[in-house]
Amino acid sequence: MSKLDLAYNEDQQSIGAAVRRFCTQVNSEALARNAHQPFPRAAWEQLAQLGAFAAAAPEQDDAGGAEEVCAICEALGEAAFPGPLSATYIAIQTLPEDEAQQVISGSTLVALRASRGNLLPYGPDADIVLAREGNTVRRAELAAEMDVVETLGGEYCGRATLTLGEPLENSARALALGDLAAAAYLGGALQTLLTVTTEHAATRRQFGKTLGEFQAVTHPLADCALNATAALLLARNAACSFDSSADDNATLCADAAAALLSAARAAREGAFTCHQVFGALGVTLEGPVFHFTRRIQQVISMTQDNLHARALLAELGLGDDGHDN
Amino acid sequence: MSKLDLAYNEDQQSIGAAVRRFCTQVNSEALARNAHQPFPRAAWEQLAQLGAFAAAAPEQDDAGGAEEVCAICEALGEAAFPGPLSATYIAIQTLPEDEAQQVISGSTLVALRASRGNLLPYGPDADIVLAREGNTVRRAELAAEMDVVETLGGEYCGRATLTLGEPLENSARALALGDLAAAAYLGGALQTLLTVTTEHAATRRQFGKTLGEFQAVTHPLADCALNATAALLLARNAACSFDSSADDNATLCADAAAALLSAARAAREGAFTCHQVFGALGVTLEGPVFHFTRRIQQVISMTQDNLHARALLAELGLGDDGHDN
Amino acid sequence: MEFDWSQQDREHRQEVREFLAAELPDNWEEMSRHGPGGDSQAAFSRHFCGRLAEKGWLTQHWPGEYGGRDCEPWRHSILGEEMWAVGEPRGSQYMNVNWIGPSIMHFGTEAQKALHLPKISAGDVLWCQGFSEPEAGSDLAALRTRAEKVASGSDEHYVINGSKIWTSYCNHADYIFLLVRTDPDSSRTRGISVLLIPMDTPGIEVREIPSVVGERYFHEVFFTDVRVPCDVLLGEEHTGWNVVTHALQFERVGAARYARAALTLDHIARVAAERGMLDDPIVVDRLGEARALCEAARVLVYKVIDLRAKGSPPTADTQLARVLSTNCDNAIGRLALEIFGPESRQYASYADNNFRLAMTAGVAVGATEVQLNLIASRFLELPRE
Amino acid sequence: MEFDWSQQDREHRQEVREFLAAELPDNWEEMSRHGPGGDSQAAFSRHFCGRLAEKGWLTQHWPGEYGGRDCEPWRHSILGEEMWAVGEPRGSQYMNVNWIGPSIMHFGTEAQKALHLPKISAGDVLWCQGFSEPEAGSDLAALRTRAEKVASGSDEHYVINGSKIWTSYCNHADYIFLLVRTDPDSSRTRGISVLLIPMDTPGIEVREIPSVVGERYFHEVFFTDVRVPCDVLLGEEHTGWNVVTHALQFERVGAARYARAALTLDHIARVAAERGMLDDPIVVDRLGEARALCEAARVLVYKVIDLRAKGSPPTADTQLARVLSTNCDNAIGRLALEIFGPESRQYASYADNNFRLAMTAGVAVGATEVQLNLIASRFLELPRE
Repeated sequence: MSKLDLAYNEDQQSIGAAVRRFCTQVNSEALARNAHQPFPRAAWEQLAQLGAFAAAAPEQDDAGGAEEVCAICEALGEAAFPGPLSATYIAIQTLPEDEAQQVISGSTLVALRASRGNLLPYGPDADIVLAREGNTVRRAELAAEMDVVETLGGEYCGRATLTLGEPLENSARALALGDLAAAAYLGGALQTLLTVTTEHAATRRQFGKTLGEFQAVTHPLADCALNATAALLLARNAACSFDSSADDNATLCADAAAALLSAARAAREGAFTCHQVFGALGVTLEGPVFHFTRRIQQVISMTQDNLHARALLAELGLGDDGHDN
Repeated sequence: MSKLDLAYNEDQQSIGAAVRRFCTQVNSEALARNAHQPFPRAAWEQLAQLGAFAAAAPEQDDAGGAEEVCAICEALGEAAFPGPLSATYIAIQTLPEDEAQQVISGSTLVALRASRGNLLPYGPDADIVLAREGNTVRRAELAAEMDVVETLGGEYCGRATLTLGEPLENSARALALGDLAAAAYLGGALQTLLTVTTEHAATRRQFGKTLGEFQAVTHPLADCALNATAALLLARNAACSFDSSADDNATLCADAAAALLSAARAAREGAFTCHQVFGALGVTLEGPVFHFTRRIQQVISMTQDNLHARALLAELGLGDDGHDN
Repeated sequence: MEFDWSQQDREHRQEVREFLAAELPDNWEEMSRHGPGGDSQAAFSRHFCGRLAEKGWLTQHWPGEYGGRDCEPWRHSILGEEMWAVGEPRGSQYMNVNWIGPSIMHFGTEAQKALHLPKISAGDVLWCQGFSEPEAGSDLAALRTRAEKVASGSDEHYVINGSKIWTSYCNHADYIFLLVRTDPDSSRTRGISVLLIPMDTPGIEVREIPSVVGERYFHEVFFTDVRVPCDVLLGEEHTGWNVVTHALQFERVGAARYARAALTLDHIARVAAERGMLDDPIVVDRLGEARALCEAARVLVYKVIDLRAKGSPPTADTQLARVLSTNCDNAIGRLALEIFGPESRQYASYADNNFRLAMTAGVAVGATEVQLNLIASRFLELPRE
Repeated sequence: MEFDWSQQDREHRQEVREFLAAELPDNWEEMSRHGPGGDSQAAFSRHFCGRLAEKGWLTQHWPGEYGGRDCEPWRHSILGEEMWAVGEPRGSQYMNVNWIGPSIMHFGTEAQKALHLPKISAGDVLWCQGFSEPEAGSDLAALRTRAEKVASGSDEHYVINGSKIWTSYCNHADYIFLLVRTDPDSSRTRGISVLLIPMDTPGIEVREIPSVVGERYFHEVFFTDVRVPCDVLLGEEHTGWNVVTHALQFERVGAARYARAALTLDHIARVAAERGMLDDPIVVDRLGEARALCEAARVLVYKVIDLRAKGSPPTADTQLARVLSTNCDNAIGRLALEIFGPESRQYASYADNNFRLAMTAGVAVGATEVQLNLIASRFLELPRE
C-alpha cells in the first residue's frame, strides 16, 4: 500500500506547535516589525534550544530531519520570525561537526550570499559567511570590511567582497534543504497574510457590500489560497525526498526547486493581492500586513536566479544543473 | 503650438473606410475562416488596387505614408483579413523600384521569414522570399524545395532552408514600418474581438445575471480595452515618427518596437480573455471568435524575439540594437 | 508524513507501461490525435478496455461484488496517470470507471447495477454525459430539458424534450447520463433528476459541432418526445442535483490532466534541448516555472486522492486541484508559443495538444470561475455574493 | 494626425530643465527622498514655486485674468513631466495648479477667487485634500464627516465633526479642500458639499500615520466642533459631488506619474547596463516590456490632454490613462526585484522609489477597481452591477 500522505505526524505537529508558542512568547510580530534593529540573538538562541536547528543535524538519530525542518519553518513563516533560516540549515549540513554544533546551538550565526549579487542578509551580525555558487556552497572570508546596508523596506544587510574557499561537502543536498525551508517559510507567511486579508475582506464594507462579495477581490484571494496550499505541499514533498534519499540525487534537487519556485511565485503574487485588498492600510508601518510582506520580499529576493529552473530540467536529463557554474 | 493629436485626418479616415467596405465586399470573414486554403490572390490584388500598398511607396509624392498604412492595417485587422501585410510593406521599402512596383500592384506576393525559426507564412504562394536577421532584411533563395506545413490552428505556411543574400537598403526603416503595420493590425483585430465579446457579455445570462455584471468578466475586458486603445495609439505614434523622419533613427525604431510589443501583449492577453468569456463557443470553427484568435496567434508568433526590447534600450544608448546579429 | 509509492505500486506502474507498449498500435499517435472522442480512438477503446478488463485493471478500484478488486484509489490513479500521459486509450470509458459506475453503485437500483456495472467492468460500453445546455453553460442548475411523467394505461413513461450542448463522445455512446428537469415548477437545483438512457432510443438526434479541439469533441443532442420507461431514473426523482454533485466530486480529479500536461511539457523541453535552446535563460526559466506548476497540480490532486483513500468526505481541496490543473494547461499552452516563436505553430504540435491547450484554455473557464467562487466561499469562508 | 512638439514647446522643456539644474539644491536627492510631503521638500516648495511664479510658469495654463498666461494644456504638461521626473519640487503645490485652483475658478464666488487664486499663483500656499474617511476609502460617496449649519444670532456657521484619513500633505497645509455631508438625511452622492477651510481653524487636529511610502505621507485629520463661516462653501450647498467629479477629472491625469516611472526605469536599465546584465535576454525582455508599458501610459495621457486642449468634455479615456499609469508603476516596482535579485533591495533604491512602487502598488487599487468598473460601464457600455 502506497503512502502518499503529506499530513504532519504527531512529532512534527508537536514541534510546529512548540514553535508557534515560542513565537508568541518572544513576540515575533514585534521582532518582524523592528527588522532594522540589530539581530535578536537571544530569541534566536531560544529557538535553537527548542531544537529548531538540531532537526537538521546530519547523521544524528534523534534529528527530525527535513520533514521536521519543514514543520518548523512553516510555523516560523506564519509568525514572520526573522533570521537566516536557510543559511543556518545549509551550514549545519555542510560544516564540520564542531562548527555545525555551534550553529545548532544558536551561538554561531550564519550569513549566506545568494548565487547573485553581493548582499548578505543579517551579515553584520554573522559569525560565519557562506556563499552559494551554482549548486555548491563555499566558505567565504571577507576580502574587505563589511558595509552595513539598509535595504529597501528597512531590513538591514551587509555588503562585502568575499574571498571564496573550496566547495563544501554535501553542498547540493544542503541547498535542497535550504530551499525547502525557504519554501515552507514563504508558504507559512502567505497563509497568515491570507488569513488576515480574508478577515478584512469579510468585514470591510464598501459600495454597500463587504469586499468579500466582489469577484475582483475573491478570485485573487482564492488563487492565493490554492497557490499557498500547493507550495506548502511541495515543500513537504521535498522534505520527504530529502529524508528518504541518502544522497543529492536529481529528484531531491528538482523537488526542492519545484517547492521554492512555487512558493516564491505564490508569495509574490499573494503579497500583491493582499496589498490590493488592504489599500493604504497595507503600507502603514503599524498596519496588519507590511511586516509580513517585507519579510516575504527579502526571502524571495534571495531566490531570483536560474538555478531552480535548471534543477527541474536536469531531472529530465536536459541542460546542465548548474554544478559547473 | 504643439500638435500631439493621434486622430486620423480625413484622407486617412477615407482610406480606412474604403478598406472596411472592401473587406465586407470580399467577405473577409470567410477568407479568415478558410485560412487553410490557398491564398486568395484575387482579393489581394483588389486590395492593391485600392492603394493599400502604394501608401508605403518610398519617395512618391502621393503616397500616404506610414499614417495611411496604419489606418489601412487597423481596418484590415478589424476584419481579420489574411495575408503577408508586414512582409509586403517591408518589401516595398527595401526592394528595387521595379520589383517594388510589382509588389505594390499585388501581383507579386512576398513571404518573410522572422528572425527566429524557418517558417514562412504564405510561403508556398510567395513569389519573393525575404528574411529578417536582426535589424536587417535580406533577400533569400530557397536552398531546397519548400515544404507545405499545416500549422497549428489550420493556417498554412512554408518551410524551407534559405540561402541569404546581402542586406537590403533601408532595412531598419522598413522593419519599423512592418512592425507598426503589425501593431495596427493586431490592435484592429483586438478591437473587433472585444466588441463581439462585450456584446456577448452584455446579453448572455448565467447565474441569474448577465456575464457583464461579474467583475471576473468586466475587469479583464476593461483591461483589454485599455491595452487595445494604447496599442493603436502607439502604432499611430510610430507612424508619425516614420513620416516625420527621413532615416532609420533610434526613435523611430523604438517607437515601432513599443507599438509592436504593446500590441502583441494586448492581443495575447485579450484573446485569452475573450476565450474565457466565450467558453466552448470560442473554439468552435463556426463560432464568433476563433478565426480572429487564430489570425492573432499567427501575427504574434512572428514577433517573438528579443529585437524589439533591444530597440527600446538602444534608444537610451544601452546595449546593442541587434544590427550586428 | 510519507510520500512514496509502495514497491507493489511501482511494479504496477511498470506493468502498465509494458502493457501499453505492447497494446498500443504503431499508429497510435496518429490514431489519438483527435482525442478520446475521435472515431478511431473510440473504436479502439472497446478492444483496449476489454484487454484492460482481462488483466483485471479496468475497474480494479471497485468493490469485488461489482467486478472490482477492492484496490485503493492510489492504484487506480497510477492507471489514470499512465493512460492520460499517452493520450487516454480508454477513450471515453475513463468516465465509466471514474464516476459513472460509482454513481450507479451508490444511487442505482439492483436492476440498474445488474444491467450496467458488468458492461462497464467488461470494457465494452461507451457513455456520454448530458449536462450543459445552450442556456445553461457552467450554470448547470439553469437547465431546462424536460422529462414529463406520462401514464399510458397502467404503465408510466418519461417523455423527454429539450437539448444538450457541448456533449463529448456522444456520437459513439451507447448510453447517456442525462440531467433533466422532472418538476416543471421547480427552479435551480430542485426538481432535477438523472436518467440513464440508451442512445438508440427513438427521438434522440446528435449533431456534431466542428471545433478546433479535435474531431467529434463537441455535439448537440436533441430530444424530441423521447419516451423511456421510468426505471431509467437514477436515485430519487427530483433529487438529481445530489447525484450529480456526488458524481462530479469524482469526475473533477478523475482525469489526470496534469500527467498529460507534464508529458507535453517534457516533450517541449526535449525539443528545446535538441535545438540548443537551453542556453537561453528565458527558455530555462519558462520551462522551470511551468514544470513547477505541473508539480503543484500533481501534489494537490494527490492530496485529494489521499483524502479519498482515507474515506474523508469531499473537501474544497477538490476545487483547488481542479483550478490548478486548468492553470497548468493554460501555462503550457502559452509556453510553446513563447519559447519557439513562429515555429511553435508547427513543431510543438505534439499530438496536436499544445495548440488545443493554448486556444481552448478558456473553455474550462466558466468552470474555473465557478470553482474560484466555491474556493472563496468554502475554503476561505467568504460571504457568497 | 500629427504628433510632435512645437519648436517653442521643445525650447520650453529645455528652459525648464536648465531652470531645474540651477534651482535644485545639491542635496536635492536626499531632500526629496520622502516625497512631496516630506518636511524639507514642503519647505523648499514655497521657495521653489515662488521662483516658478516669477518665471511666469507656475500657472501659465490658467487664464490671464487669474494670473495665468492662457497657455494651452500641452505647455503645462511639459512642466508636469519635468517636475515629476525629478521628484516633484513643487511639493503638494502641483495639486493647487492642476485642480484646486481650476475648481475655485469654476465654482468659486468672486470673493473666493480673490482670496485664493493670487496666493496659488504666487506659489506660496499649501493645500491638502480631505476626501477619504475610515469607513469610506475608494467609496467616497459613503463619507460621514458632518457639517451642520448653525445659526448664532443673525450669523450662520458650519460646525464640522468627523475625521478624514490617508490625507497627504496636511501637516504643512494652509488650507484643506474638504468634502463633508451637509444634508444629514442624504446618502451616497447627494447632500455632500465642498468647504475650503484654513487648517489653523480651532478644532482641527492632525495625526501622522507612519508608513513606508515616505515621511508625512499619510495622516488622519480630526474635526471636533470646528466652526467656520458659511462663505467657505465652494459651489452650491449639497452639490459637492459635482465639484469633486469635476476636480478629479483634472487630478487623475495631472500628476505625470508615467514620467517618473519612465525615469526610474531608465535608471534601472542604466544600472543593469553598467553591471553587464544586458547580455541576459531575460533582462532585456523585461526592460523592453516595461518601457513599452511606460510609452503606452504616456500616449494615453497625451490623448486625454489632447481632448482637453480641444475643449472636449471628459471621456472614459481619463480612466484608461489612469489605470495604465498604475499598471506601469506596478510593473516597474516588480521589475527591479526580478532583474537584480537580492541586490534590488539596495541598489535599485533610486530615490527610494522602486520599493515604494513595489510595496505600494496596491494602494491605488481601491481606486483601480473603481476605474475598471467605470471603463466597463462607460467605455464598453456593459451593464452596471
